[in-house]
Amino acid sequence: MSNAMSDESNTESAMREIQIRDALQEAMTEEMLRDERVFLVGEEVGGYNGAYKCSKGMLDQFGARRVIDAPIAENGFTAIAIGAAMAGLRPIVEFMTFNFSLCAIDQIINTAAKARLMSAGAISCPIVFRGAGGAAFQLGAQHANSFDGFYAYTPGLIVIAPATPYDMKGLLKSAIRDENPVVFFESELTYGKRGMVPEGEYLIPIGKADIKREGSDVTLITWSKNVFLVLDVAEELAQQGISAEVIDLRTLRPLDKEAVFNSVAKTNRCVIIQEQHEVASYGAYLSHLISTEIFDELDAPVGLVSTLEAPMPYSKALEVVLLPSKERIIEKVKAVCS
Amino acid sequence: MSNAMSDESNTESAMREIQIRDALQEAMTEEMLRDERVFLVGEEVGGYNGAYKCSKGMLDQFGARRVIDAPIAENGFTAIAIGAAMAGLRPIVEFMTFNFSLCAIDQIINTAAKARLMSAGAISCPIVFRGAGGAAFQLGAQHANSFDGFYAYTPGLIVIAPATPYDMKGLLKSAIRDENPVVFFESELTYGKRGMVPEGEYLIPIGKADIKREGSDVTLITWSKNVFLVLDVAEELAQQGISAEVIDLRTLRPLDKEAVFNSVAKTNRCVIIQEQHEVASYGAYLSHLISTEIFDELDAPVGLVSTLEAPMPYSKALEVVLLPSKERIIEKVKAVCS
Amino acid sequence: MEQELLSDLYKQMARIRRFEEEAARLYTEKKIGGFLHLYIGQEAVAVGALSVLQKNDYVMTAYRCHGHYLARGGSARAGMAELLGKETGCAKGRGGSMHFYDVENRFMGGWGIVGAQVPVAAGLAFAEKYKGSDGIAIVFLGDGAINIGSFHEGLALSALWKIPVIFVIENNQFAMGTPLEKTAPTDDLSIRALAYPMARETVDGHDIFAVRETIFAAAKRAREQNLPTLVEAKTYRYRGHSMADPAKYRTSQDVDAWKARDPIKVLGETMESLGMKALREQIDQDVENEIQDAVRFAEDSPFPAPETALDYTYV
Amino acid sequence: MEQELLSDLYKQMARIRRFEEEAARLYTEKKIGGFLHLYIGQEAVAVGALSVLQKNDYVMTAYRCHGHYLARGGSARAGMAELLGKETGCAKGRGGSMHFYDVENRFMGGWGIVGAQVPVAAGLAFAEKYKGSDGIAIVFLGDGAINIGSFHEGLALSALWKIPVIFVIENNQFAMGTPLEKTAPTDDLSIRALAYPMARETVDGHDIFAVRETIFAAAKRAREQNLPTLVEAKTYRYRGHSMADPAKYRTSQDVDAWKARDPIKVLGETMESLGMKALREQIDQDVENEIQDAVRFAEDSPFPAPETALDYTYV
Ligand SMILES: Cc1ncc(C[n+]2csc(CCOP(=O)(O)OP(=O)(O)O)c2C)c(N)n1
Ligand SMILES: Cc1ncc(C[n+]2csc(CCOP(=O)(O)OP(=O)(O)O)c2C)c(N)n1
Ligand SMILES: [Mg+2]
Ligand SMILES: [Mg+2]
Repeated sequence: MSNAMSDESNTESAMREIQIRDALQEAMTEEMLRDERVFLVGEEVGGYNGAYKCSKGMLDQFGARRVIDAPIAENGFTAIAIGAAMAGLRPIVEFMTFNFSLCAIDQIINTAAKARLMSAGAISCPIVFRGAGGAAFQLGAQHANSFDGFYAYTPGLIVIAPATPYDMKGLLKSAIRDENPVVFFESELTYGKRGMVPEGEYLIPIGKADIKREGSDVTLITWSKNVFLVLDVAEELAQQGISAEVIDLRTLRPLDKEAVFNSVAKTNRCVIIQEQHEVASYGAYLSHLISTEIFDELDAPVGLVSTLEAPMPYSKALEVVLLPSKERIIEKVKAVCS
Repeated sequence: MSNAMSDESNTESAMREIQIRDALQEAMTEEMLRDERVFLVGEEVGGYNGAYKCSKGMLDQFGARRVIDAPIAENGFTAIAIGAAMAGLRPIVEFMTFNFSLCAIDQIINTAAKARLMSAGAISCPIVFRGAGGAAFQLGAQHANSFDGFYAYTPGLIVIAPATPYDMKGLLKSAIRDENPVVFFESELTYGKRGMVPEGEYLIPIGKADIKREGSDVTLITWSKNVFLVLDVAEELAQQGISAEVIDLRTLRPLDKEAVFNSVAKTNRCVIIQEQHEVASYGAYLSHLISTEIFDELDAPVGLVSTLEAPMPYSKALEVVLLPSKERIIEKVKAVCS
Repeated sequence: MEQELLSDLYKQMARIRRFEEEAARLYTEKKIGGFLHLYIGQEAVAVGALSVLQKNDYVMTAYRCHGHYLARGGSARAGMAELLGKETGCAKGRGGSMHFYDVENRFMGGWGIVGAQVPVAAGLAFAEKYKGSDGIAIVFLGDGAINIGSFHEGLALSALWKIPVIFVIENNQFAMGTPLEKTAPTDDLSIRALAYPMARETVDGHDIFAVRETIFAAAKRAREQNLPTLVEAKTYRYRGHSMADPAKYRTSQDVDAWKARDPIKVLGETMESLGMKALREQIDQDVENEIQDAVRFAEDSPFPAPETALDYTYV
Repeated sequence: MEQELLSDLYKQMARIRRFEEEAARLYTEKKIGGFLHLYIGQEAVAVGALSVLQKNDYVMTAYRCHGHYLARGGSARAGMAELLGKETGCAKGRGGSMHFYDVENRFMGGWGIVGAQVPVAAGLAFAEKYKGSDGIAIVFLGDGAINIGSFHEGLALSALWKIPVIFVIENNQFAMGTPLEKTAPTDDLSIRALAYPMARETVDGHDIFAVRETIFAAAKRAREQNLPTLVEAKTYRYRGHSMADPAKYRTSQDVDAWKARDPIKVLGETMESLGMKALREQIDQDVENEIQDAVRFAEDSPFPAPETALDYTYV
């Protein structure tokens, strides 16, 4: 992936605490200041400062030419941004949520992801599609889809799904500088989440997982907002005498196989936690890789905790049953560790 | 799945040889004669007898009220058919190929698949989406997509991908009678494929895999047109002294776990062959299930042969490299069996 | 007769208004989760339109659906219970605020993807025509829904296939924080119909009688000639897009200008001027009782049982 | 001067005609795989339209793309090699018949999903405006593409955002086997533009000079006022939808009626009547040589190396 420097590019600078929405706004703002070709388009990104306030102040700073309020026409504004990328600009497309990206998925998969191959490299499509994926609280079935697996399936796309403010900012900046089309997943539930980021500029390389907690008994692999849930679980497991290593994939495509395999080779046990249904899911693919490529390292079958196999019901009494929960994760970890 | 009788419903009747396109036409015709609520809509299904002649003669037989030529508006005619299903009809929607279903996927996933859950059963959506999936010869990147994994991922949908004329007819009839939305995959390359079907009416139950060849050394699992490729491979393996059992899943969702597990428990070795990329694929999910749920039955890691990770190039010199091939399958089988 | 009509229309609008005011209260008490989009201010559109339709006509709308559900005869109890995610809800707690259903009354929801309901509703009407019934479909959408592909494909195919359907754009001037001019560079949204052979109308959505006339004529065209109509009803939402939206993108004067012509207030005054003051007060009381009863019912109802979480996915 | 123009236009049309006649032959010899959609009969549209554009204008079309590629200056050698799937092709054998590219000449393909190229092309024009250049985009689509969402969203956003783009519907009367009346109940497709603030034109696609005038005016509107235009060019494809289509859905009389006005024949006759007979024959000979050379080049070229199958997916 072009241009992405290593984590070390920031060891000097002092740290400060910000929310994820600010991390995203800073990443976009810095890149727009750095590169005139970068612009932001999406519903409510301008006058409204973003449905989740991730582009706060950007219309005032950059004007309507570079911070563009789009009407509700995902297919249309996505395709226009793709065309603009083919003509040398570097668009950032915000989907209010990735649920609505389904209205534009043909353009993402059949145009953006394939333009380079079909033109034998004559056309590139440097564009970032970003927004919230997965369920928030009680938004009902049509607003709780997890489509990260659809995009991760697609050759030609890069798929990033970070958790922390630090990773969000550093990876979004790398995504904007990347020459490939990038699908970047956030979460409605964590835009307000706080975390430390350096004062100065930094980038995080695409395709590198991060060990969010070291451990020796079992490897817990996850991504996106579930990193926070899994870190809580690891804490609880520690109290119960189980030392869990938590791997945050950060990038789904390309996968950091090495980081995953090294950790599992160390712990010999592994549980994958995903907010996706199980069939044809990314987590099942991870389980397949681990189960087949490092078969001999495993002391127990890989564990997989997924969203249950039904559309998301509205009632909180039911939503909690479908989503991965502390209880279900701990149960699975114990099964794998026994 | 409602209404689907067992394979036995035809033991009496004499057999005859027909092409897959005829099997599909017979299934639709029989069901339209049986049930006034069934109708067919899609591009070129009427006057043109179907882009691949799967609805030959149906416009003449049933008239324009029930065999409806649609303009190119996949989202629109798919949604209209979905609405008609909600109002008590039983539409069959033909996608010229499933590549174009991406323009309608929001309606399939967010409307058809979720209507029952969101209305707590008050609305059902008995509809069949059928057409060709996967690559044909040299159609280029945008016409060679495999999206069966996207639909198999989706709770609320049934996904069927048969291979033979016999299975196509029996399963399409069951699909049309089913109360759930069904996504039914065919293949451009096999519409002319011949096979025996009974004279009389028969149905094949949804959710039942079929052992297409018995064997003892290794289980080869596949579906759709690759069944034919894998049967050839099995023949070749036999000559080399490897006895392969070939499982044709026929239905991807719901999966016939029992058939798969029984076979692998017998052979203790397994190779999955799919025309899907590997990441977040259905085949990787199968591998995960086998590797984790019957871990102890395996004498070797599960083998997976997939389409390589790039959009499909046009040139035949490259297309053959990406698609699953005899050579790649045999190589994988030998690795698993050594 | 005339009196009965006025009281009916008034009552339906008042039910919606009070239902949603109570819903807003319960939302701030965190008893309702997710998004809550209020219809307050637009009542005359749903009530006027649905008051001239038949029992065998289908009704569909977007996520701002409480008003249409109630106007079509949906029960306040089942609606309120749905908002609280209870098993006694109109969708047994599975749907939520954006997905109300009352299939007996042919109210088919309640959909969350902007514009997607447009061709689906055309399909409901298609089925009625296919069956040879005289039923039609009416579908409501927002001003924000006129650019998305589903809207155009739904109109194009309905015109091409002569489907008996009415498309009603409830132009409440905003799509979330997006003012109309950022959605379409025109203030006549009905021109979108010019691209297809169909009828078009623009109507004052605060004038319930004008809405009735317009929809009655459109229904007649649909029923008798299978001719679709695109109707633009100019209206306004008094509240934010959803409870989460402070609606800073407009002034209170803008809102007050519309409130001055509030359809419930206006119709109430008309009733009084016709000597129906007592009747109006009686209706207000009945509505109050109905809504309070609905709230009690909803609060007292049980949540769905966890073991039913996977129900209603397949038959 | 005038002579030069006539010869140029004639030569471009003749190149396309002969290129595709040879392609058809190679297809029947199984040297070309996949689908092969021929542009034969429609040459005046692409040649006329592109003859009035600037170097910095972008061109995009659907899968029936050989004509636009050649008219924009694409090499016959690279085009023919592409059809044969050779490494020397205009897309190194990766694109194929439906996906020709010549990015140096700003010919951006060659797309297979009906209508999808419409908003993408608007994006190319958007970028030129963003950069402050005076470049515009022109995008060609078929009569079958006017119902799909991408078409409408592309038009709606281009009008709303004042994007300098020209949309050309090449109405060749059929979408595969679907006659126009099953696509739209009108024979004026330009009315689709009435839904948006944009210009619209209808032109005889067999009259290359009329096409030039229409597109020149549309380009001026785009360049000077950022006003998009929807152009309907009435034309005809002499061959089937693709080589696989016997085109039984029309009579040979229908085809002959259009062939009688064949733009290449007509322009050739004009040239002769202007005393340019010798020049015409010279051009025919040059074109013949160019195409024969292209075929030889394509046949002699190597296939891509198997180990490059995964190239060009990522940078
Ligand atoms: C396809 C799609 N894109 C975006 C959204 C997010 N969204 C929900 S409501 C809304 C605004 C809709 O405004 P309008 O159509 O005018 O309806 P109103 O809310 O005014 O009733 C948006 C952008 C969505 N639900 N669906
Ligand atoms: C979205 C989509 N649906 C269906 C197809 C299959 N298809 C390819 S060409 C075609 C007909 C298009 O006709 P028209 O737009 O008139 O273009 P023409 O072939 O006449 O140039 C169809 C249905 C497709 N490529 N894309
Ligand atoms: Mg609105
Ligand atoms: Mg055509």
